[in-house]
Formats: sequence, structure tokens, C-alpha cells
Amino acid sequence: MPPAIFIDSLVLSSMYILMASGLVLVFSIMGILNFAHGQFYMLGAYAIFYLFQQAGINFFISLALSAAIVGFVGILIERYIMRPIGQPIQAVVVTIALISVFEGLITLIAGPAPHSVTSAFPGNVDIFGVSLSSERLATVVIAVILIIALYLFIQRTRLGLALRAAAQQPVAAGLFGIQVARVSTLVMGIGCGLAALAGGIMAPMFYVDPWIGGQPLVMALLAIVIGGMGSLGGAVVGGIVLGMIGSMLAYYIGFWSQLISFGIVIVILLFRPQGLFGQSEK
Amino acid sequence: MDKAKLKAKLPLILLLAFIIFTIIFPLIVKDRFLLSILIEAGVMCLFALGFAAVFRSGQFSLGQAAFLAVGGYAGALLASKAGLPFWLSLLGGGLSSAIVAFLLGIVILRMGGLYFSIATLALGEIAIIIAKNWDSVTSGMTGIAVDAPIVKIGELTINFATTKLPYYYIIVLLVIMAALMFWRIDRSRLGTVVRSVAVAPVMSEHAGIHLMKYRVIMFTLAAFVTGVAGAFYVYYLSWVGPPLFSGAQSTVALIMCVIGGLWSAVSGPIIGAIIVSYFGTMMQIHLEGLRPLVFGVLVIVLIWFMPNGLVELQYRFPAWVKSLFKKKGKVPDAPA
Amino acid sequence: MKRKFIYIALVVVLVLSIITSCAAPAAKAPAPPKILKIGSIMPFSGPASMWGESIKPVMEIYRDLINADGGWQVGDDKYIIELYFADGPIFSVQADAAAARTLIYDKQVSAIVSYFGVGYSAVAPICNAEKVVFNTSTISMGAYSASREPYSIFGFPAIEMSINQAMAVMQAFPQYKTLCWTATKGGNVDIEKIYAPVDEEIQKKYGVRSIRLYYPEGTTNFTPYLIKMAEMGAEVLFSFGTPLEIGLMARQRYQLGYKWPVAANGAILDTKIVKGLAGSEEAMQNICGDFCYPWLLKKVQIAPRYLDMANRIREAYKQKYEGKEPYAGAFGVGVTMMGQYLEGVRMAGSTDPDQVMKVLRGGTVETFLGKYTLSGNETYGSPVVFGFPCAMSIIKGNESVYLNEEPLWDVDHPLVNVTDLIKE
Amino acid sequence: MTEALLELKDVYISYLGVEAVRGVSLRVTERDFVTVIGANGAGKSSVFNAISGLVKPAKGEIWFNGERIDRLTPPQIAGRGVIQVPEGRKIFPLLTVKENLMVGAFMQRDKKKIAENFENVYRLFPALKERPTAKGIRLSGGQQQMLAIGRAMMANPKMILLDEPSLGLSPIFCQQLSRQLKALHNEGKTLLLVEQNARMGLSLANYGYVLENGELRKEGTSAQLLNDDEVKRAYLGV
Repeated sequence: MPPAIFIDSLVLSSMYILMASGLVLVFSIMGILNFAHGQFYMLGAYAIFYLFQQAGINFFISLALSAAIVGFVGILIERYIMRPIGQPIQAVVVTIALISVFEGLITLIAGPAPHSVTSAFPGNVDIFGVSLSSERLATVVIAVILIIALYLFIQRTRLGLALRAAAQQPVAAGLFGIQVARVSTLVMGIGCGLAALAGGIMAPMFYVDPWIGGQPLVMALLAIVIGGMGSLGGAVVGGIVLGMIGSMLAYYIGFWSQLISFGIVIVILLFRPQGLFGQSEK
Repeated sequence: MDKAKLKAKLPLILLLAFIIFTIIFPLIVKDRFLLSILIEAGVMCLFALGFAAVFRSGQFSLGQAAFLAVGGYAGALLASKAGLPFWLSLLGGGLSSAIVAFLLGIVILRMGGLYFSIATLALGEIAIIIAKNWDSVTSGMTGIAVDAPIVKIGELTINFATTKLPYYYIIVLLVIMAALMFWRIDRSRLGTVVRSVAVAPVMSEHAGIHLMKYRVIMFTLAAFVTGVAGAFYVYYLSWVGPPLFSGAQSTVALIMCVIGGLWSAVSGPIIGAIIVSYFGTMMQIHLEGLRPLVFGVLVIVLIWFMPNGLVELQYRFPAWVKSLFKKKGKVPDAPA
Repeated sequence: MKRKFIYIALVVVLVLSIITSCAAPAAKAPAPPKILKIGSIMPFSGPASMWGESIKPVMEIYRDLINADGGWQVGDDKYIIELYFADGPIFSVQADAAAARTLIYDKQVSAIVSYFGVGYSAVAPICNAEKVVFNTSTISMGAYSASREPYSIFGFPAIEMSINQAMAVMQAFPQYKTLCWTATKGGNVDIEKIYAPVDEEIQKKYGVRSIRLYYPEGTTNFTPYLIKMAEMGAEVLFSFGTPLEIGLMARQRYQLGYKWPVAANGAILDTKIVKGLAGSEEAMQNICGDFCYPWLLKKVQIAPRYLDMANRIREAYKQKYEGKEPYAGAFGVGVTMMGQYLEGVRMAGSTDPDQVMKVLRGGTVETFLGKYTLSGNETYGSPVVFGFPCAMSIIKGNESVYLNEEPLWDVDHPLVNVTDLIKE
Repeated sequence: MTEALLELKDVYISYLGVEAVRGVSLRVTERDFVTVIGANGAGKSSVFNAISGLVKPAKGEIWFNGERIDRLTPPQIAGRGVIQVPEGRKIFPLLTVKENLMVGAFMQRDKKKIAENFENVYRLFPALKERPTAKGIRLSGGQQQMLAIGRAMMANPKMILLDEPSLGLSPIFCQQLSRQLKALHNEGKTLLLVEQNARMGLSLANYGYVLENGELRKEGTSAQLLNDDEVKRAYLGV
């Protein structure tokens, strides 16, 4: 297997993992799937386009800014649209409607034509005599750092603890002073911020247009189901599996890899209806 | 006659009036464009009814459009390859869709909640990939052409190619039949069971209800109705091909159900489907590029003000009228 | 006396002016202008909306120029052209059908032109039932039936052009011998069915070896497929993808260090869009695509009045849009497909669809892109053309440069008889 | 009469128009151990949920430490020092024992105090000390109950509300639990206990209330209630 394929599968995996973990976080605490998650990815990519490409701000600062801005949009939406509506099904439909709202809005602002973002890490690097695109390597490294940071945040911090407690037993968490409503707003912000980060680091590699959010969402949905809903570890495993299929398997068997990425979900669910790492109880 | 009795019968009278209205409507308003929108709205009514039926048994199917595709392809193949008449092709479309749903259902309905949703999403995508690549049966992207049916009833010959009116009456009939069926089911013991399954799956299982059985029944019935809708739609368009059945349609069905009102099994989906398809088409034609934005905002606003859907209006509207009169009564007070 | 004379003169002038003002319109005004309504379904929302949005203004300018000349001469009458556009988001067949219905039932257009979505089979029945001429691209061809659809013509032979385009690129790069055809499997175009039969002939005639590779629909990451292509020995890529796919393919090919030319079918080159996709100037080098500016074509003979009109359109567009060049794609589909229908009307001397189709069937029409010959009775309406060029350009530096052109093969051309393939 | 730490004044609670609790008044003074006994559905848990802020009383007032709390949210009430050990324990199943306890200490900022509380909990419940990294879901019922109480202790509460702690425990665990609750009380905590197991409740507490169909039926010291004929017949099975 050529080494470029290996890096490529890691790139895909890291995108899916970042997307899936945001989706899982929001789901675990709010109990709804955010169908507009892909559009937050798109917003993040556009933020990078405007901040990094147009305004020329340093890539890492733009990345942080884009996560902050998009996360803030997510917080506003949770606080002023989803929470007042309350009922989960209605909230899901709101997220579906948000897909067209964001796509329409961005088309209005930025136009329908695709844009590209210059690579922040041009050129190639040689590692053990193998030449690899430094952009792809950097993407993987950034993604790994982000995933580790997320893991540490959730496992090691007070807020992370509150988040997990609120997700598992919202009532009991409230009895110990955890403000579940505030935690869910925060989590919506973090989830959307993660999607924006995924979009931001992928933007220079692919392109930016108002409709790029659809594919990553589907892949993230598949990833969380493969890994098992509600656990970050599951999202990581699901993302890696799908990344491998999307790249390594695509290299060996071509376009049938798409059928396999959908088929594997069904097969896994048949044998393990809770996903590979899902807990049977919630 | 006392008022109470009249009041109790009011919904029935209104319903009958509505049905009569739908029947004479195209005879009065001879707008072919409106007629075509209404026919498509009828197809979407069936689709939304099926979706709502599955949804009310506690499962959220993201791949419901695949049953539209199965019904559509089966109907087209039965009509063009086997040469079956119109009615039989419709039935065949529905049956094949039901069979597929039954076989899949006994396997995938075991999965709970979101796992089921995403499994159906994957199945829907797989169905489209199959339709695109199984050339010998589906002819890939080329699709299958279906000739407009010519129905002979005694001396009367109806050629569907020359007028679209028969399609309208057939879809109205189909929607009424499906609505009655789902309404009866909702009212029956089965319906009560189904709702309890949706509300508290674990508890009803403990109460001795075989959860799977009812889910499979509802899933299969819904697929039957959806399949008939698919076959009908293919006849109406006179062609079937993969782009007709994109997975996004399943989320559209959800939007329809929620806008119409989730807590009524029949009127909610029907109202939602008619509203969404009518205004959706109107927006597509008059708004062009602005359509997605306006559509999304409208859906959110509607849900914001009427989280229980448009059927809520029947309670809200009288209250609103009353409040209007009350305000009028207050007007003289104001200057004093 | 003097005063009286002035009064009389004034009255005379007044009376005369009243008479002339009344008589002038009565005498000079022709019968109210006849109107020819033409509809067009193009994507104005969704991912392909940039095409619709860039083609529409050029068509509007063409309409304005015709109307400014007094209308379109048909027989003894002049027709004022009215254009109606409807949104048909790409891959949404239902929306295309609804758009066709509103154009036909509401606006009562007599033709629908410049359609390039995938919903041919959903739109054609509506048009044909209402005797509305439907001018579309072969890329959208579904289950076409000559007998059932007598009012369909295929004014943009996208599929057929591809072989010419590919050969034009191979001629431009004589050092390359291996051509890799690539597309989504089960996509709009079944490249296996259409191109496998010509592999051997291309090899014989041009010494070009053909290989094929498919990728799934919606692919944005082409890296695995590109690496596979490299292993298969690809030297030139010919893609059936959307402009998005081509841009991404070109960009990722550059990142992987390959310098292959990437040629595109149906993707009309617009350096701005390509740059938007490919990212950098380096990555967009050697992307090849359609180049339909009539004033740049060399091999194809274009009728002077069309060349003249093309230049007028160009000037008017530049004036209206601050010196920008019109989008080349508008000459590929927009005004060319509109012109084919208008040409049919002119030759028939009537707007009656049966008369128009009688002329277009097997007839030869002048277009912005040269003479265009439709197939005859037997393959009535099918897109076999002669003279319609596939002009290729290549991106060099910061702009696209005219590369090569191949007039489209004839019905009877021995190399590929696409008609047979389509008739199946 | 000493100042009451917690006082309910004529509290009414209704769910969807059905009154579950009617006119309940009760008081708990500091360092007291009070029990509320009653049959299933008598409204005991409703009273608790009203104190914790999970339901808002339709009428009446709840005062804690000289402050009216019946309009506050659960986290705010918890912040005032009223901690509930909810019915069915509601421990966090996927958090470890240590993390569960950390959630209990969520409102504590003082690291020293937290460490002290940890020691207290571990001293009282040595079983928890043995498995600090076990997930909540892996513990036995009795251990889960210990964890739930320990979690409440971590919050440094002024008052602990215990909702049916004996539910689903074996008799041996019940005895153990009784001992531990007594120890807790001896450490100076104020406890309010709801129990279906009236004998256990009354034997532990100093003072008791009897709740029946949402209304207060009787109150008195434990000794009084234990000797009351009605109580004996209805709740003690004598």
C-alpha cells in the first residue's frame, strides 16, 4: 500500500472523528441529532475562507476564531430557537430546516460559486525517504491534537465531569448544582465549534461552497453508529473505520467502497445492535 | 336537535364537505398547473401518512424514500415488462414494497431508536446505488419509461395520456383510502397498543406486548402505502429513475408531519403534505435562489408558533376569534 | 390683418398637428407585435446554481438584441422574444418537472431550451403532450423514444462531443499515449457502454491506449483513485465529472505530484471557477475544457450573422458587466440552444411546433458554433450532429488558452456511431 | 422552639391538575433526624421533589435557613446546602466511583475540604474505597446506595434528603445502611428520610410524620409514633 494512501485514510478519519464527536456530544446531552451539523462544518470552512484567505490572519488564529464564531452561533441557536421549542422531535425538524437556512444564507452572502483556500502548509516533506504532502500531515497532526484535547477536556476537567454527569442523569446532576440547561448550551457550542474546526482544517484541502456540509454529516452519522452512540471512543473507532474504507478500500476495490461504507453499518448493527462500543444501557 | 349533537357531528360534516370540495374542485378551477401540484401533493400525502405511521410506532425512518423507489420500480417493471394493467401495477408496487419492508423489518426493527434511523438511512442509500448500477433490471440512470395507461370501463375509455384529471381522482381516492385505514388502525386496539409501544417501549414489553410484532405490522403497512404512492407517481411522470428517490425526501416527510401535526395520525400528515408541496413548488417557481432560505425560515417560524402543527389551529382559531370579540367588547372601556 | 393671419396660421397648425398625430400611429403602427415565448429550465438554487446564474444574463442579452432589431423574422412577421426562466436544481427531477409545468401551463411557452439536468424523462412527457419543443442536452438523456417524443431535440451533444474532446487533447499532447476515462459509476453517463466500443479504433487511429476508472458519486477525496490511476499508467485524464469533481481532481493530482492534463467533458471552462476549485495557479495548470467562444473558433465555419451577433453579445455583456467576458458556457448551451430553436422557427416560417420539427428533423441549422446537422428520419430527434465543434482550451498561467478543436463526427462516421448506442 | 432549618408551610403539589399533596406542613431543625413515612403513592417523593425544586408547589411556601426556596431551581437549592439522595439512587452509571463522588463535590471549590470529604466518605463506606475506579453500573445495589449517600456527603450539605434508600436492598444491606445513616447523623448532619419501611425509618429518626393520600395524618416523636395504635396497624404490620 502506498504511504500516501495511509495518510489519506488518516485525513479522512480525522475529519469524520471531529464531526462525529461533535455530533455525539450534542446528542448525548440534548437527546437529539443535530442534522445541521454538516452546515456548521460548512460555516467553519467559510470562516477560514474569510479570515485566513481573505483577511490574511494566521491560520491557527483563524481556526480558533472560526471555532469560536461558529460555536457562538450554535449557542445562540440552542438558547433562542431549540430551547424555547423544547420538544425533541420539533427540535430535530428545526435542525433540518436550519440546513436550508444556512445554505441559503451563505449562498446569498458568498454566492454559489466554489472557492478555494490556499494551503497553510504548502509543499512536501520527506519522512523516511517517502515524500508526503505537508498539508495532509499537518491536518492529521492538528486533528489528533484536537481529539486529545477534547478527550482531556471531557475526562479531566470539572466542566467535562459536569457534562458527562448531565448526559447520564440530568435530574441527579441538577440535584448537585449542575445547571443542565447551561451545560447543554455549552455543549451545543462545543459541538458546533468542533464541526467548524473540522471544516476549517479541511477547507484548504478541498474547497468551500455552500453545500459541502452534506457528505460529512452522513459520514459522521455512520461513524457514531458504527462505534456506538454516546461514547467518544465509539466516534473515534467509527471515524477510523470509515476513513479506512473511504481511502484504503477505495484504492483496492474502487467505487464499491461506497456501498461497503453503508453496508458495514447494517452488518455491524445486525450483530451488535448497539454499535461496536455502545453500552446496552443508557 | 340540540346543539351538542350538532357540535359532535361537526367534524364529520366538515370532512364530508372537504371531500366533496376536493372532488368538484378541478371541475370548477381549470388550472392545469394547480392540478399537477395537487396530484404531487397527493403522492406526498401518501408518503407522509406512511412515514407518520412508522413514526407513531416509535421509529424514525430516514430511508422511507427507498420504499417509494421499490414501489416505483416494481410498478414500472410490472407495467412495461410484464404488461400488467394500471391497477394491478399499483397493487404490485405496493405489495413488493410491503414484502421488502417485512423482510427488512423483522431484521432491522430490532435496533432501537437512532440505530434504526441510521440503518434505514444506509439502506436508502444502498437502494439508490443498486438502482443506479443494476443495469439489467433498472437500466441505471436511463431509467424505465412507462406508457400512460388506457383504462376501459365498459364503453368508457379513459386515456391517461390526454388528460391528467383521472390521476387526480385516483390519488384523491388513494389518499382517502389510506387515511381511513390509518385512522381505523389508530382508533383500534392495535392503534392504542402501537402508541403505547411508542411512548414506553420497555413498559409495554413488560406488559406482555410483543413489541416487534406491532412495529413490523406498522412498518409493512406504511411501506405498502408508500409503494403504491411510488408506483402511482411513476405512472404520473411516465418514467422511473434513481434521481426521483433521493434520501432527502424522508426528511421532507418528517417536516410535513411536524408542520401538519404529529399528534394526529391522519389529518396532520395530510395537511402538512399539501401545505409543504404547494408552497414548496410555488417558492421554487417564484423565488429561485432564495427558496432554501425562505423555506427554512418559514419552517422554523411555523414550528416556533405552532409546535404541535397546523392541526392545532382547529383549537386555536376559535379561541382567537373569541379573543377578538372580547377585545371589541373592551374597546368602549378604553376611552372611559 | 396681421393678427388674423396669425390666428389662422395657428389654427391650421393645430388642426394639422392633430390630424398628423392621429393619423401617424394609424398609418405607421404595424399590427401589434407577435410574441414568441421561450422558456428555460436551469439550476438557480443548489450546488449547480452558478451555471444557471452565469448563463442566464447572456441569454437575456441575446433576447434584448433580437428585440432591439425589431424582433425575430419568421416569414413575413417579426416576433418579439420573451424569455422565461424556471429553477430546476440539479438532480431534482421533481423540481424540473414542476418548472416545466409552470413554463408550459402558466407562461405558455412554445419551447423549452438550454436544459442540462438529469430529468429529461420527467420533463419530456410534459413537453411532448403539449407540443412544446424541448431542446436539451444528451447528458440528460433518459429513456428516449423517438415515437413517443416527437418534439424533443438534443441541441447539446455532450456525450458525443467527449470523444472528439478527448482526441483533441491527445493531439495537443503528442507525448502522452495513455488516456484514462473516469466518471462516477452509475452516474449520468455510462462510460463503459459508450466508450469501450471505441477503444480499439482510437488505438488504431491515434495510437491512444484507453483505461477506465470509476469513483462513487459525491466523492471529494480523489487521492486513492488518483494513485490507482498512476499505477495503471495514466497520462491524461478525461473526466465526466462535474466541474467540482474536475477541480478537486486537478488539485489533488497536483498535491500528489502528478502533472497530467485533466480534461473535462461538458465542464465549460471558467478560469475563475476553476481557480476557485483548484486552489493555486500551479494546481490549475493543464486543466482542459470546453471553450465555446464563437470568435475564437478556427476550423469550424460560422455564419457571418452569427459571428456578428456573438460579437454584439460580447460587447453588450462587457458594457453591462464592467468589462467582464461573457461566460463561455452560455455559448455552449444557453444562446446556442435557444438559437437552434429560433433557427428552426425561421426556416419553418411558422411557430407551429409540427412545422418547426419537420425542419429540424434531419435538417441543418446555423448556430453560434457552426453548422449543426441533426439526424434524419430514422433516428429522428437524436443528437447526431455534424459541425458542432468541441473546442478545447487549456489553462496556462492565469487564463484559459485556445487549444484545439474537432468538428463533431458525422452520423456515418466509421469511428463511432453513437446513434446505435442510443437507439438500444 | 428552636429555629427550623427547613420548614414547609401548607404546601400543595399537583401534576396535570391532580393534587398529589395537599396542605403539608413540616419542620426540621438543625441536627435533627426526621422521617416521613407513608404508603406507596402517599406523596412522599412529591414532597421531596418540591423541596429540591424539581417540582414547583402549586401553593404554600418552603423555607430553608431563613430563606424562601420554593421558587428556586434545583441547582440553586443544592447551592443552599439541601442535597437529595434520589429514589432509585440515580448514580451516574458510566462514571467511576471517584468521579461520582466528584460530581457530589461539584459546588465545592475548596480542594482541602474536598479531600477531607473524600476521607469521610471512605471512612463511612470502606467498600467504596476498595474500588475507586469501578464504573457506577458495575457496583452492587448496596454499593450503589452507599455511593449515592457518599455523593450527597461530598456536597458538604446542611441537610440530606434520603428518598427510599432501603428500596431494593437485602435485609443485610438494610441493617448496614441503618448503621451508616446513624453514623451520619452522629457526625452532625441533618437528615430527612422518606421510608416505606416505617419500622426502619422510625427506629432511626427522632421525629416522624405520617403522610396519607397526600395529607399529613400524624406527627410526633419516633417513640410516640411507634406506640401509636393506628400507625402500628397501618405501617408496622403489628
